[in-house]
Amino acid sequence: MQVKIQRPFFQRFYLVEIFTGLWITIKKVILHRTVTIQYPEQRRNYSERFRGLHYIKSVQGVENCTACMLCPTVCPALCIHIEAGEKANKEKYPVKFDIDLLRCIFCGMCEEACPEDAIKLSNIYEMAIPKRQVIHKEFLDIQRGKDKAGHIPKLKGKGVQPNRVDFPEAGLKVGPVNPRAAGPKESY
Amino acid sequence: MALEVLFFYLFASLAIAFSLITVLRKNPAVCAFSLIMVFFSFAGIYALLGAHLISALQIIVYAGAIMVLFVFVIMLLNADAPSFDLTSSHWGLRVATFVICGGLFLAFVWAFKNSALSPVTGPFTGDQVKALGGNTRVLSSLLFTKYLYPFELTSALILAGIVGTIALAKRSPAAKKVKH
Amino acid sequence: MSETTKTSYPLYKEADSRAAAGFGDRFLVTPDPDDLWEDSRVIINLGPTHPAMHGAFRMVAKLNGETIEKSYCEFGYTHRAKEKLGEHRTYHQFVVFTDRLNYCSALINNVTYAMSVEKLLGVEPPERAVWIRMACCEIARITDHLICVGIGAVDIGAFSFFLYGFHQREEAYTLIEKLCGARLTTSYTRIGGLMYDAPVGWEQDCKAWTKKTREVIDEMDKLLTNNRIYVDRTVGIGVADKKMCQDYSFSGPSARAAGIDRDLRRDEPYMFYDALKFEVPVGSQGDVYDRYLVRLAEIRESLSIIDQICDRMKPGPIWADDKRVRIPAKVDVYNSMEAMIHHFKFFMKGFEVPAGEAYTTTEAANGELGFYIVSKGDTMSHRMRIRSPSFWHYHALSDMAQGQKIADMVATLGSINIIAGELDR
Amino acid sequence: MMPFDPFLLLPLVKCLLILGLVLTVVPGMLFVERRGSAWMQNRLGPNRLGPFGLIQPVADAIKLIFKEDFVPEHVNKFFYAMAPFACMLPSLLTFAVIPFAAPLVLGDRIITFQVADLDVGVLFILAIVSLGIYGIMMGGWAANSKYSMLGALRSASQMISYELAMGLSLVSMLLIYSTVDLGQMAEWQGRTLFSLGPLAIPSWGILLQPVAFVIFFTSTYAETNRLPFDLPEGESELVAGYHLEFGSMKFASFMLAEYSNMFTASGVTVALFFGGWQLLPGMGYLLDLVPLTGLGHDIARVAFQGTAFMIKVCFFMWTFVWIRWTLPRFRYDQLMDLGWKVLLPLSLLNLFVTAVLIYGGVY
Amino acid sequence: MAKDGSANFFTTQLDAFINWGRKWAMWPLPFGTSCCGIEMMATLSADYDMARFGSEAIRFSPRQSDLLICAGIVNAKMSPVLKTIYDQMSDPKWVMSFGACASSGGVFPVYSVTQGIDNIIPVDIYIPGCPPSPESVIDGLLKLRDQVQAGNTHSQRRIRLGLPAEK
Amino acid sequence: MNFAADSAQYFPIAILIALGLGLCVSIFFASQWLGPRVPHPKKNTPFECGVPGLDDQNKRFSVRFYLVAILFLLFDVEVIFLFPWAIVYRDFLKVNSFIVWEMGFFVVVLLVGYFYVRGRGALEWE
Amino acid sequence: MNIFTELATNNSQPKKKHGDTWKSQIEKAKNKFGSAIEEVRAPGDYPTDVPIFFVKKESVVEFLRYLREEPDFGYHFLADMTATDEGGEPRFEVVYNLCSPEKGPRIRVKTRVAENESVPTLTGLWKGADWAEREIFDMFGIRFEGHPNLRRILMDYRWEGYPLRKDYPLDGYQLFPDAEPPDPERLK
Amino acid sequence: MPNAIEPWVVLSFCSAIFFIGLTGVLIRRNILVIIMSLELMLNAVNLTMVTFSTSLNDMGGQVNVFFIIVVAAVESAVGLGLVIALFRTLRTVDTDQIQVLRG
Ligand code: SF4
Ligand code: SF4
Ligand code: SF4
Repeated sequence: MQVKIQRPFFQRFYLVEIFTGLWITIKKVILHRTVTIQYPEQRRNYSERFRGLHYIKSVQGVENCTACMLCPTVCPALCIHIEAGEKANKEKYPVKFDIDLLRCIFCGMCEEACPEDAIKLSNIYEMAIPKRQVIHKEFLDIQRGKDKAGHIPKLKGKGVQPNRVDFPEAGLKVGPVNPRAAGPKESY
Repeated sequence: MALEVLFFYLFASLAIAFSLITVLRKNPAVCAFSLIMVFFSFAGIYALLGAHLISALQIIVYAGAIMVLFVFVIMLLNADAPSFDLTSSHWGLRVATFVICGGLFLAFVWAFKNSALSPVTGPFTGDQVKALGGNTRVLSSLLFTKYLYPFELTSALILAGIVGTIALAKRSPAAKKVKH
Repeated sequence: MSETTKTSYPLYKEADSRAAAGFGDRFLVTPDPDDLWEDSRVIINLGPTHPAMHGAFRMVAKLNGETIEKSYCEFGYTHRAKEKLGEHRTYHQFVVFTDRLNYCSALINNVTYAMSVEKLLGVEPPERAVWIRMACCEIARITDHLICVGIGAVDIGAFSFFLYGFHQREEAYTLIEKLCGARLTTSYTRIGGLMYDAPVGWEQDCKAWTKKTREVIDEMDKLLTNNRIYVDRTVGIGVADKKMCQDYSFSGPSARAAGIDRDLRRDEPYMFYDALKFEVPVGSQGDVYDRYLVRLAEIRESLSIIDQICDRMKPGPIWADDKRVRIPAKVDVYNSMEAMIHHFKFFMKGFEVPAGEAYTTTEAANGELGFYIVSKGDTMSHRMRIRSPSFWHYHALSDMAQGQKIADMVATLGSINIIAGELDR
Repeated sequence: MMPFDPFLLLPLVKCLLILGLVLTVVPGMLFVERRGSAWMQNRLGPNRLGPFGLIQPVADAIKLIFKEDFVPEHVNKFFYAMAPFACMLPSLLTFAVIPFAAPLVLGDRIITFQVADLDVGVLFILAIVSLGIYGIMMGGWAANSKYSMLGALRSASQMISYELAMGLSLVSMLLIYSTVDLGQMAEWQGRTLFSLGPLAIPSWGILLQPVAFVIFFTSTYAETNRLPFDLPEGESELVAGYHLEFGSMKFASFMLAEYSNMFTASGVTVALFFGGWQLLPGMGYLLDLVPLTGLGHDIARVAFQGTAFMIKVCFFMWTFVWIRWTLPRFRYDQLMDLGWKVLLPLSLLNLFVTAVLIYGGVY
Repeated sequence: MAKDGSANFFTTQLDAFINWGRKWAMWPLPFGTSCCGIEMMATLSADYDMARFGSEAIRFSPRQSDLLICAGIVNAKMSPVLKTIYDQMSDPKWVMSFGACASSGGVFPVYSVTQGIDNIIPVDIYIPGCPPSPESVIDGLLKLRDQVQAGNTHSQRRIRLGLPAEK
Repeated sequence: MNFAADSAQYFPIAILIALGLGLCVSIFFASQWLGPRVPHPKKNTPFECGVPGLDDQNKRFSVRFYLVAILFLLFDVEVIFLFPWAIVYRDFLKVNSFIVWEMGFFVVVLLVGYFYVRGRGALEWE
Repeated sequence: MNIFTELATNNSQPKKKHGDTWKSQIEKAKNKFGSAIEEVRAPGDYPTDVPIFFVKKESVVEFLRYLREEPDFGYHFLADMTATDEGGEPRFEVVYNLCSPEKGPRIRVKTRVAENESVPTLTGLWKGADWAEREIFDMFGIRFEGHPNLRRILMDYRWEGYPLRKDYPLDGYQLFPDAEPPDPERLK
Repeated sequence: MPNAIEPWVVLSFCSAIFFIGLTGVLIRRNILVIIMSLELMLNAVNLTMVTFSTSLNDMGGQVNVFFIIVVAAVESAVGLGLVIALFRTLRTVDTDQIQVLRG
């Protein structure tokens, strides 16, 4: 199929087309149908699949994770750092479960890989932090408090109260970046 | 109307100061911009003297067009570069010039002060001009009656100017062929 | 094809009207070159943070007045070693890197990558997966073209136009996000299948979206296509003719704008494109305006393709029936030991791809996107070469811009839609 | 010693008013530009600070004042410091000759609503407009950067090219009005051109000289460097054009100049082509309804005229915003072609036709 | 402003006022290099409209902008460019590190990628995500604004303490 | 010699200029004093998109820009003759139509110049 | 495994088969070039999707010109050009992927290069090969004889080492104090 | 302060400007500045004309100024055209060097 310039007669004059354009824009002003989502008050409806901040699912206050090391292995960003420990009943559990959020690309592969349905991605996206930190297990765990079943309530619709994750204020343990995760230090 | 005398002296001193800068500063860009200030002062003096149209023209043509051209050329030749910092070639010439010009200036002042203006005055007194519709209108009608021939001649002058500059700026096709 | 591009006008003479686009001038005299002196040339550096260079490219141009006399392009400012990473990440992990190639249409990259590994493995994804992949490709193509057309307009100063298109792209992101949970970096495909099945009612959403998009495209069309200023700015600008297209291995819309009637979806049909009805818009001159028209026409074609796909999509499995690549369902993992072991092996080590090599291409939004994978039988590739269309198009920029104004260069660059991610890889 | 005459202070008051007007219109205009463009693009624009975001310009101003005013080493310091003000000063001056309302007779005094009633009238505007170029050239040249330089050169040649067409379209208006005085022009435009039943069509300049209007209007866009003629700042090519290296209040001064130029351009357009302070249709009836006589009525008339003038000016200022966010921009050579090969001959032709028509007694 | 940290009521009030102006008029300099650049555009475009907070007046000139939004990858070749641009910006200036790549190198711990722009320039706010969704960008902007109001950013500290810009 | 009485009309302009200058000066000093000062060697370099600029003295721009200025100057002179003409046009017409031809001749001569300029390609921007 | 066994369903991969064309083309090319062709690997006996011609590097330009100009071949679309680090001796293979847009088939040409050898440039045939060769030089250090401007393209011009060689570490980061200034020489 | 000003004061001012201009013409080597100085001299003459015109109540002087302005415009256009042309061939705006190069 050939695309061609079509050159209607009117187009030879600047003014006609200019007025068409002006009409289109002024229509927008008059109708004023804004599409803006006024973010802190209104939110877009993200789907269930939205890949946001991680949390560790737990059942009856015990986290599902058995420190099987699948997620750190599969993570393409290499941003999960787990140290396994053993509980009294010989069950393994993560003593340390750090995620370098600033390295994570929210690909969801850890969730996909987890055989215990432990690590999950919530749909919280407000994660901005003023310092480069990794988040510790306690932080991932704390999401438990939100819901008995271990799910984070999904934020839906316009006008929902923001569910901010404010790192320093939440009094959470956040640590310096894992040296492995930090880049080579070069300076001028 | 002492205020006007005050303004005259203000403009005059500005003009002299800036024209000295124009003549003596090394950087041609500075020269050009101070020349613009001189033109403004002149426009002010014209206005004080009641030559309103001339005053407007002074700004439109001198400040608004001629100096634009100067500034363009300075920018174009990158005349800010050190190679352009040229003042007098010879100190002797400089001193001689100062002496001669200063002397001539004093002589002129003396002459102006001690000679009377011609007693013959024209018909256009201030009130007369006002009655005829103001400086602009009077000047305009003069231009198209008494001074018609010079006016028509200027068109030829401008044409010559156009042809001349274009010829200078653009080499003739023939010359181009020769070159290649 | 829609009315606007199909209609021909009886009084329309192509060559003449193109000449008349400028101010046809009886007094036209070819300017003589030595009316300027040699060192009045200015060397000006555009980029890498120049607004016209979209953040990551650089052009150094020798200007004669406003005209670019000679220029050279530089890039590499976003080089991220994806090819090297292909040798250090498993085939399963590598899909996240394909998102970051042409990030305006990440889904096409995902699909192409999956296809190329599947080719080496000899795995066939099931029908539903293929349909969904196709729909994804077309949505991605539209988002890509919308950005390109919009950015092209911004470069010429029409900012509002860009935002109209951009909103529709936002809506497309909603669709994509519903599908895979991310807006831009989708990582949607898996070797032999998909990350998720399409959610219920997704087809309907798609169709609603195509309907709305068509209206928006019409509006954009009205605002720009016949705008005299826009036409004057684009016709005859940044011409890449057929010869140049061959020299620089142009593909995709940029080549089609020059009149090269080639579309891999039709000429080397992969997936189910041969079962669909669509047309391939072709331009004639290969200038900025043609590229714009071709892209607009392609958006319309893609919209109709999406409609057809949505009609033909049927429920079914989304995973290939091949144990090597298949990620076991979570329920199986909890319940069966065998699945558990497989699951562990899959994620701990990844699957091995038999030795061999293949070069797989698809028609991406910008042109021929190819993955040349050499496998030595490992879980990671031996060589992961990505053939990106932008690389070849960008190469031609200094040729295309030669003798044009800098403003034209900006328009040209916008119209060939160079994406830094796939240019630098 | 002369007794002190309070009317001697009148010019000062007028000047302060004008300056105040410009300095309030500019932030207002900025606000309108930002929100108006947002509305055109289905956005909201700055709506958070104050009601409708009205305080936004205040925040901008505070930020700009308290931003580092850095003078880079590579610039020509003197001109770098001067340029913004060389740009700003002419833009403040032009409004001096534009009449806001018909003169008010107060006993034996006539109060004009115009800062200075000059003999040269419209020529003054032309003179000032021709000076606006220096600020830009100084800025581009002093900043010593290639983008700025190119922007300045573009801007300068663009402005001077369109000044010609502008001057010529002014000449054809002068032919019609046969005066250079803007107050007289406004009065002239109060005549009835023809009557459509009860509706008296005033002989506004636009109706008499539509071609001159189009030329003048286009030229004002080029003179103010607004899209579609915003090549000097042409963001996509020159990053920011001539004010690239200017930050803080220096940049703000450039902005101030640009916006007050727009204000002035609208004012001149209205004065020349839209009847100046002549009332808008319908306002005459309203004025008649005002139950005042004598001086009170006159003052009401002045208020109405001022309002009419400002309404018209606001419309044109809105047009600046409106067009900017609708049209793409020209390329440099197209722009020059338009100026030299279309508008210049066209305005000459228009002048010729006007002269012939006046000769034939049509006007 | 007193250097020993003691400040009287007036100066604190004035500071608060100035910072209020600054936080409401952060003009961004978009440094969008790759995928994140697209999402940055989305943040600036109609749907999310960062203009609501007075931050849409995009200035590409470093002299006129306040907020350097570094969106996307910064690699070894780009690092000096970023550094230069940052250095050329007039104080007070803020840096938003947008996305995983800019913040830490993200998914690319490779030979060409600078592992976080904080190796080169001081960063005031990091936004995780790859790319961060526009909401999280605005969230980051809001948090940055809080910091600006509190005077708790690198640049403001530098001004307060009279430190030279870091070399 | 008396100054023209009507030069008083310019006093408001002088006031305006003075006020404007005052504004400029206050803006200048306000930003000088109020802005912070954080020097850095790189701040002193011109913006060149972040790369070191080519340190050439060669900043000469094309002669075309200059040509525009020259043509503008010449045509501007033409325009200034038109202003007086336009002002007195109606007055003169009342007497005779000679005024039309006076200017007609003038403009025709200049049109010759205009077409010469175009013919020589001085208005081409290639 | 042979990936060219017909699959039961053929959902995803390109459907056109060019086996016969290739067969005749291989014959023809072998007759024409004889010993310049070191080896031909055709699909069926080697796991590849298209035939691979291994050509001696001296005659690779001739060979490609033949493929491009000969009407029976018509491979005038240089789809891709790259190299691989095989690690053995000779170390590198330069790979040309060609396509014949009119007829449909694709083909691959390879030439083997040792570490310090150079390959004749292809820029005379395809202008577009310029950058591809520069990239190969940048990434593998393979030199191209007669190339107009063989300099680094993706990496900084001061970069040391060749990143895509197998012995280059993945995190071999190098940082340079400032960017490359514009080079007037290249604008002559 | 006197209410009016004697014409000789204005005329002296004119001559001052004139001689400053003349000095510039004589001592400067930059041809651009020489042309500028010429403009200065022309201006001084203009002002003299206007002064006489006002004090003698004769508009002729002002009309003359009108023409002088036009001539000055054309003069500087052509003059600068020459400068450009000179610069193009001789690469300098230094009058001394121009002389040398001419010989
Ligand atoms: S989401 Fe992806 S990048 Fe993030 S922790 Fe999980 S696997 Fe790693
Ligand atoms: S994969 Fe799941 S169970 Fe294993 S370590 Fe990660 S979170 Fe824990
Ligand atoms: S963080 Fe992710 S989206 Fe952003 S530039 Fe890096 S790879 Fe692209």
